[in-house]
Amino acid sequence: MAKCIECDADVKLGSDVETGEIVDCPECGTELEVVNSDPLELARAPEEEEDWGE
Amino acid sequence: MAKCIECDADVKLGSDVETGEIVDCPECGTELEVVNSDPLELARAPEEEEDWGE
Amino acid sequence: MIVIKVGGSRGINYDRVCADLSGLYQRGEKFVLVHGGSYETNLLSEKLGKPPRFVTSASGYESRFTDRETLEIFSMIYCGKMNTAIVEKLQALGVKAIGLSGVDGRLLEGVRKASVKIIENGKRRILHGDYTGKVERVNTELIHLLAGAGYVLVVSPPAISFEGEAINVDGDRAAAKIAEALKADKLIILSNVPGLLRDVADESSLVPHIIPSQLDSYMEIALGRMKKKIMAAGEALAAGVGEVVLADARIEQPILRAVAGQGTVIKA
Amino acid sequence: MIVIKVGGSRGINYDRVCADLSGLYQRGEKFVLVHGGSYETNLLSEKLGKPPRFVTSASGYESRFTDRETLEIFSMIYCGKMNTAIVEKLQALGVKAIGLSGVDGRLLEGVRKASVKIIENGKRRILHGDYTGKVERVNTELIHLLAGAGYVLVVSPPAISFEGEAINVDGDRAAAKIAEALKADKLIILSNVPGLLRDVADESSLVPHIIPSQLDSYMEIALGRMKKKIMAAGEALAAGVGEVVLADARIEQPILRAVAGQGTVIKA
Repeated sequence: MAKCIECDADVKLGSDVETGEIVDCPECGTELEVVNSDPLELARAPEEEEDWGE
Repeated sequence: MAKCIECDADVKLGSDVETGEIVDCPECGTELEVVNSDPLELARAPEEEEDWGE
Repeated sequence: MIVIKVGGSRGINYDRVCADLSGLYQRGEKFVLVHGGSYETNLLSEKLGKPPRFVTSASGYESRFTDRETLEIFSMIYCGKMNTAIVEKLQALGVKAIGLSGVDGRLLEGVRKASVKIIENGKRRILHGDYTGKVERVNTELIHLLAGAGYVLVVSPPAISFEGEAINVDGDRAAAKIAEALKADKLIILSNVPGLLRDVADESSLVPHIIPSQLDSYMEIALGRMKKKIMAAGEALAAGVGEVVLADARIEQPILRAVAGQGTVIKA
Repeated sequence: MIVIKVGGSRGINYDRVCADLSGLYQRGEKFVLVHGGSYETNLLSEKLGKPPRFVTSASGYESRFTDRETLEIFSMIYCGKMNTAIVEKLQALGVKAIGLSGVDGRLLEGVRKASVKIIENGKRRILHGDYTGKVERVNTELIHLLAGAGYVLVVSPPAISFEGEAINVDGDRAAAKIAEALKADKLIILSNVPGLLRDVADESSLVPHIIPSQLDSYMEIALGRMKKKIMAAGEALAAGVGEVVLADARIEQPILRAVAGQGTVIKA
């Protein structure tokens, strides 16, 4: 079980969670990035402007 | 046996002669290029300035 | 002034493209060429044991994940093989061509987006270490300096970030930015399709003419890379470029025909 | 004006080279950089299953046999990977760098020698389809146009033949031609050796100073690529360049030290 960065709510994650995955906080809906899967570490996912690159 | 382009002398070539090889005419010393080894064909070898390229 | 973007996908004949460009040049027409190289980049990536990784963003936008090693392979093809060969062909046809990437003299400068949100195997993920971005500034002084001295510019990605890192950018949208910066009369985007097709499988279902105000409504029928071309066209028109033509690079005299309006013409 | 040639052999640290160049730039020193790429070209050739073929001419002169496919691999490294990376590094250090090959705007133009006479397995042979040549004309107008606008030129082979074909040329001698055309005060040639060594195995056997009139006598102790550097130095000095320094690119502050005379200084 991990804590949301924004509202501290519990964030349930599947056992198959991978580093780099994005999950939404069930309480406040903030987009969270799984910065580390073992030990579990969450961070706010970077803002996303529309897309670029070739 | 092949003929020299310049002086028509006979030019003896080994059986292992390859296309692209250079031979000198035994009579007039002209540098000859084996343009084709089968059938045997000779041509004057291009002039050679000093060297270039990396 | 015409900005001409020719793609790098399979089947595009650069001998024909360069023959047409030489025709424009002899007629005194001013133009800038922007070229691609994606197909050959994929081939080289495979050969070097680092197959290309294409990722799709949440909004369905496909792009090449460009880490540092990919960026080097990208430059080897775009700046090395393609740019040099195109300039060589044009020079042999008497055109005073000069090849530049967006890194040279900060010709194409923009913002790097170091991480990208993608959907992969149904999971939303973030990839870091991505050297991609968007062109925001074009060095028009450099273009006018060289064009003023009679040179024809042959431009290729990558661009450069404000911090000075090479970044992979979309060639169509970079061409739109150049057209905008030069207040070009026309932006021509040539690729391996006749233009915008109603039915991708039917090359005769070409949409011949679109009025800029209706452009967005055509976004639905545009698939894959064509989406980006429509996006690029919209940006160019909004910034004052007179006309955008989406045309076929594979046919005879591809550029002369596109300049004459053969393809999808987007114009008021 | 200084012309600086940095080789492309193994062990040369371009971060240090670019740091020094940025120092010269901040001090307002005018210079042109010419760079190599032979080591990486060999690596890529091997990876692509077309190992490099070095041939030795009758007079013992070694060069890379450059057919069309080799020329493409050569451009991918010199113009693609190396040139773009050096310009990127300099831009990140605040230097207004712009990368050009000799093909661009016919910066380096010369004669192609389509066939080369070699000695291989004891046999004299002629190889056709060789894209190598010698620089005979430098587009100084283009250099002054860009330098005048504050740009620093980062130049790489290939050059272009008068007929408009890309040709592999010796970087040291191309640098000498540029130095001659620009009437440079100094030509600095950096490579992976301290300079001309009396004994190649002993890095302390450096020849510190040579008077131009004695240069030919030093040809005997010069081996392999050093022969070409001595040849390039002679050509530059004969054409009015004030000083040539052969120095080590691997050390700390390689360029600042070479400019200060650390290496083999060839000067009256």
